[in-house]
Amino acid sequence: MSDVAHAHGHDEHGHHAHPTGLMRWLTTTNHKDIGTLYLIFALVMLFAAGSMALLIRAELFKPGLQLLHPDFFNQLTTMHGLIMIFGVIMPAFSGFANWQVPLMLGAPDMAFPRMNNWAFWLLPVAGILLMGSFLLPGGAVAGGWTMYPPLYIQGGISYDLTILAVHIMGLSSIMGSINIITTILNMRAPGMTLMKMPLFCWTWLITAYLLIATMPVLAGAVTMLLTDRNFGTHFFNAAGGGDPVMFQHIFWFFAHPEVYILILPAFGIVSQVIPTFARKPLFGYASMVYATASIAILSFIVWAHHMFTVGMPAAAQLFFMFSTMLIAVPTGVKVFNWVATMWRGSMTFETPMLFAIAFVCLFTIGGFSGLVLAIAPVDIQLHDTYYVVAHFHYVLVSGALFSIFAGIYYWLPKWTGHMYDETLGKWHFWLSVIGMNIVFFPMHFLGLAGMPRRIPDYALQFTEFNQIATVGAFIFGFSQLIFLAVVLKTVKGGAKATSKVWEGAEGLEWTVPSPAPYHTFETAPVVK
Amino acid sequence: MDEPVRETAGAYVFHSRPRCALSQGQERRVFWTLAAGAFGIALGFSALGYWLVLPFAGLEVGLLAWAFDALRAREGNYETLTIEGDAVVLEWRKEDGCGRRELNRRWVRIESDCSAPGRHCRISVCSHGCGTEVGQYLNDEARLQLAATLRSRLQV
Amino acid sequence: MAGGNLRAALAVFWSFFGVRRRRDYDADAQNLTPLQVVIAGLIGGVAFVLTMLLVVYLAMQFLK
Amino acid sequence: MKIMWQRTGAALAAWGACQTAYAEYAYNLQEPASPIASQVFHLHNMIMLVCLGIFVVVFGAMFYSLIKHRKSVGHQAAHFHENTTVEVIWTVIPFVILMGMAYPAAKVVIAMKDTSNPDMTIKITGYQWKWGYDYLNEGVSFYSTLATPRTQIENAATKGEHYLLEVDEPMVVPVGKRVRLLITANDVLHAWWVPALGAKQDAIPGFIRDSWFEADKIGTYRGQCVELCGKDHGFMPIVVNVVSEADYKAWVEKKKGAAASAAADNGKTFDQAELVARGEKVYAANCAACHQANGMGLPGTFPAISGSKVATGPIDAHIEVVLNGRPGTAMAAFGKQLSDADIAAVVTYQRNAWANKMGDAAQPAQVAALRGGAEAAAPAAQ
Repeated sequence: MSDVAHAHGHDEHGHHAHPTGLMRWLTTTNHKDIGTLYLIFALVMLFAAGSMALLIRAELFKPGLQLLHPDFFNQLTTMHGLIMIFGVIMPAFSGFANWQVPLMLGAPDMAFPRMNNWAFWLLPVAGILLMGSFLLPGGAVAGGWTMYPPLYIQGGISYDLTILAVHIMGLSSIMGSINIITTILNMRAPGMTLMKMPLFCWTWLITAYLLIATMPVLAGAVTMLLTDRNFGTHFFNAAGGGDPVMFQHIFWFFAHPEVYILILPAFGIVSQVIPTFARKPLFGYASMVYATASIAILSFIVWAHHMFTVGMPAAAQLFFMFSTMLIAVPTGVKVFNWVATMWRGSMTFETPMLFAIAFVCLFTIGGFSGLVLAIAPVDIQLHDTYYVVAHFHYVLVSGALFSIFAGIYYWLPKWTGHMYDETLGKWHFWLSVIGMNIVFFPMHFLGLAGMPRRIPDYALQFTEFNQIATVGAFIFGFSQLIFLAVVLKTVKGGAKATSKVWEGAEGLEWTVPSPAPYHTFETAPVVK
Repeated sequence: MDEPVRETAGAYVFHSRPRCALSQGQERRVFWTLAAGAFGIALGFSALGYWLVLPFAGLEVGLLAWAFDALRAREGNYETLTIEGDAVVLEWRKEDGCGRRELNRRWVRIESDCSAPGRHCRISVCSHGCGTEVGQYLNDEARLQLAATLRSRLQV
Repeated sequence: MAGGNLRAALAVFWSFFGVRRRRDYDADAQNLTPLQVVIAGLIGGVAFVLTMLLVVYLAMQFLK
Repeated sequence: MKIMWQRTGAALAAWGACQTAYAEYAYNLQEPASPIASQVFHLHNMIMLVCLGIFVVVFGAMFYSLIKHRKSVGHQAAHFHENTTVEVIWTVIPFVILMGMAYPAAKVVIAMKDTSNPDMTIKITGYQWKWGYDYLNEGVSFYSTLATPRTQIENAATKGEHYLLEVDEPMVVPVGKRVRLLITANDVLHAWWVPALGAKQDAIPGFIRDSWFEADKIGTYRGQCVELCGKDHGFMPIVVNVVSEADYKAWVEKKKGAAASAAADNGKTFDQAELVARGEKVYAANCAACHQANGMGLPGTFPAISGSKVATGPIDAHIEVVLNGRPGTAMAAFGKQLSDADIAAVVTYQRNAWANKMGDAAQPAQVAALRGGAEAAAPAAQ
C-alpha cells in the first residue's frame, strides 16, 4: 500500500534488476503487502462467487427452467460454496491476520516472511484451477462443495482438478497457520504476555491450531477420492468393500472445525470493534478466551450432527445431539459478553460499529437456528432443506462476512492513511443488512415447508418466498458495489486519518502513524 | 531485534539479535502439542483403514519441524559491531557457528547492495576486499539507517 | 506439584465451562506449565466424552 | 428495523401455530400426518418459543443500551469489565434451559429409531433419477418417475397444481399401519423424504438403512429426493397415497395382474411399429433425462444416441450396453429395471428414431438370451 522506504536517502551502487510493478508484488515478503494481496484476492473472489449466487437466484425467481441447465446449476452451487469458503472468507481472515497480528504484537514482520509469500501465491493458482474448470468439457465440478462419493466418483476431469486445487489451498492454509502460530508465540514484544494479547490474536491462534489439526484429514479424504476415481481403490466404494458414509465422517471431522475456522476470527474482529466504539474495555476478556478454547475443543466431537440422516444408532444420535447443544453455552457466553461490553458504554455508531452490532444480532439468529438443527429429530426433518441454507448463510454472511466488513472499515484508515466516506459506508451497511435479511429470512420458511436445497426448479407453493429471496439477493449483491467504491475512494485519497483514528481505540496498532509505515516496530515497543 | 544500538562511554556498539519470545523448552512443547494432535487424529483414521491421512499428517509435521528448527536455530544468534578508537570489531553467532573479525577503521567501507531501491538490501562492512554482512536481523529500512549511521561514525 | 496438578485440572474445568476471572487467569498463566495444561486438557477431554457417553447410556436406559 | 419486523412476523407465526391447531402452515413445518411428524412439530414449536424468549430478553437489553448509552445523549462510559457472578449465572441458565430441551428431544430420537414390530415392509431403492419400490410382503415391485411433462418444466405449457411433485406410479400404503422402510440406492446417494410423514433417510448404495412411519389420515403426501444426486436431483419426487385397508387390497391385486401381463409380454414377438411406439414411452421415462428427447445428449457430459456407433452398429452390442450399463460412467445398467419387452422396445426405438434409420428390430427373446449370457458370466467373475 504505502511504501515509505523509498523516502530514505542512500546511495545505491551495485544494485541489480529493479522489481517493478508485478515483480514487486510477486516477490514481496512484507506482511503488510501480503495482507493487502490476501484482501484483494478475497474481494475479487467475492464478486466472482457472488455473481454465481445471483445467477442461482435468478434461475430460482420462477418455477420452471429459464436460464440455466440443471447440470450447470449444480456447477454454480458447488463452485459458489467452494469459492466463498476457501477463496473469500479464509483468505480475508488471513489478510487481517497478516496486517494486524504483527502490528498488535509489536513485531516487525511475520516469523517466516518468505513462506508467507508462498502461502499467498498458491491461492491464485488454486483459484485459476477452480474457475478454469468451467471451460473444460463437462464443465466444473457439480457434486456439491462437500464432495460426497459416489456422485463425486462419476464426474469428469474437473473433479480431479478440484481435488488438486483443494490440496493447494490446504498447503497454503497450513503454511499460513504455521506462520501465524510462530509469530504469535515467538515474535511478541517484551511485556506482551499471552494474557495481554488482543482477542483477535487469541482467536487466530486457536483457529490456526484447528487448521493444523484438521487439514491433513481433508487432504487424506480428497486423496482417497482421487485414488478411488483413478486408481481402482475402494475406500468409499461399497462394491469393493468400502463405505461411502465413512467419507462423510472423515469429511465432517475436518469440516466441523473448519466451520469454526470461518467464525472464530470473526469473533476476534468484533471483540476489537465493540470496545472501541463503546469506549469501554471488553467485558470478561478471560472468559472470552476460555469460551473460544471451549468452542474449539467441542468442535472435534460434534461432526456427525451434519449427517443425522445417514442412519446411525439412537445412542450415536443422542451423543452428537447432546454435545452439539452444549456448544450453545460458550457461544452464549460470547454474545452476553458483547452485550455487557456495550452496556453503560458511551456509544457512537460509525460503520464498523454498525456492522459489529448487526453481527451480534444476526449471528445470534444463526445460532438459534443452529440450536433448532442440533435437536436430532427436528434436524432430520430439516436436513438438506432451505432451512439449513438459511442457517449457514446467517452464520457466514451476517457472521463471517459482516465481521470482515466491520474489520475493513475499522482498520482501513490505519492501512491507507485516509478516512473512508462515512455516508457511503452507512449506505453500504443499511442496504447490506436489509438485503441480507430479505434473501435469507424467507429461506427458513421454505425449508420448514419442505423445499430441498440444491434444486434448480421447485414446486409452485414455494414461489413467493423464492421471489422475495431473489429480489433481496439482487439488492444485497449490488450494494457490494458501494463497498468496492468506498474502498477504492479511500485508497485514492480522502481526509487524513490520525494515528489513533478512533477516539476509543486501544492497542499497539494505534501507536504507529496512519498510514502504517512499510516497516513498523523495528525496535520493539515495551508493553506495560 | 531489541536494543539495536547502545552507546557506552566513547565507544559505539551496535548489537542485534532476532526476536524471540519463547524459551527453548516452550518451543519444544508447542511443537509436540501440535504434532501430537495431527498425528493422533491421523493414526485414528489409519486404524480404521483410511491410512492416506497419515502421509499428509507426516508432511505437515515435517513442515512444522522445519519451522520450529529454524526458530531454534535463530535463537542464540546475535551480531555486535563495536567502534572504539581505531578498532572496528565484529562479533557474531550464526547457524553455522561463531566468528570474530577485527578491522582497522581507516580501511573500512560500508557497502549496501539493494536489488531494488530500498528493497532487499544487504549491507556489509568491507576491508581489504573482503566483506562481512551486518544488520541481518533488521529489515530494509532499519538496515539502510544503520548503514547511514555507520558511515557517519566511520568518517570522524 | 500436586497443588499444580489440581490447579491445572481446575483451569481446564473452567475452560470447558467457558468463564474465567481475570485474576485467576493471570495466576494460571504464571503457575502452570503448558505440559500440565495439555495433559490436564487431554484427561479432561476424555472425562468429558465419557460423561457424555454415560448420559447417553442413562437416556437409552430410562427413556425407552 | 426490517429485521425487527421479520422477527415479529416469525414470533406471531410460531405463536399462532401453537394456538390454532394445524391451520395454515406457510411459516412452519407441514401439517403432520404421523405420530413422529407431530412430535417433531411440537418439539420444534417449543424450541422456537424458548429461542424467541431468550432473543427478546438479550436483545431487549442490547437495544435499550444502544438507545440509552449513546455518546450523543451524553452518556459517560462506565469502566467495569468483569463480574464473575453474573458470568456464572448466564452460563448456568442456558445450560439448564438446554437440559430442558434435551429431555423431550431424546424421547423423540428413541421413538424415531424404534423400527420394531412393523405391519408391513417396503424396500425403497434410489436410482438416478427415479425411485423403485418393492413390497416385500406382497411381492409387488414398480418404479416411480416424475410425471410432470417436459413442456411444463421448459415453460411451454401451463404448470399443473402438483408441478414437479407428481409421479406416474405413487407408493400406496394402508392407513394406520406401521410401515417399515428399507432404504438403499443403486448408484449414488439419494434421500427419501415425505415431510408430512416425518420420515427421512439417506439412501446409500451397498447399504440398507431402515426407517418407519404410520400414517394417521387417508390422503396424498408428497416429498422429494433431498440428497444431491446429480443433474436431475430436483426432478425425482415421491408421492405416497395413504388409502383404506380395502382400497389397498384392491390396489395390490391390480398390480399383481399388471405384473402377470408384463411377464407374458416377454414371451411375445412384436412387429417393428409396435416396438417403436412402446419404446418411445420407455425412452421418455428412462433415457431422455440424459440423452435428451432429441437423442442429441449433452456434449461433454452425456453422449448423443442419434448417429452414435452403438445405435447404428451390431444390435446385440447395443442391447448389452442397455442391459449392463457402462461401468465408471453415469450410464446405468437397466437390466434389472426394465423387462425384456421394454428393453427390446427401447433399443428398437433408438435404432429407428432421429438420424438413425437402421430399420431393424430387437425382440424380447433376443434380450432374454443376452441377459442369460450376462447372468451366467457374472457368478464366474465373482
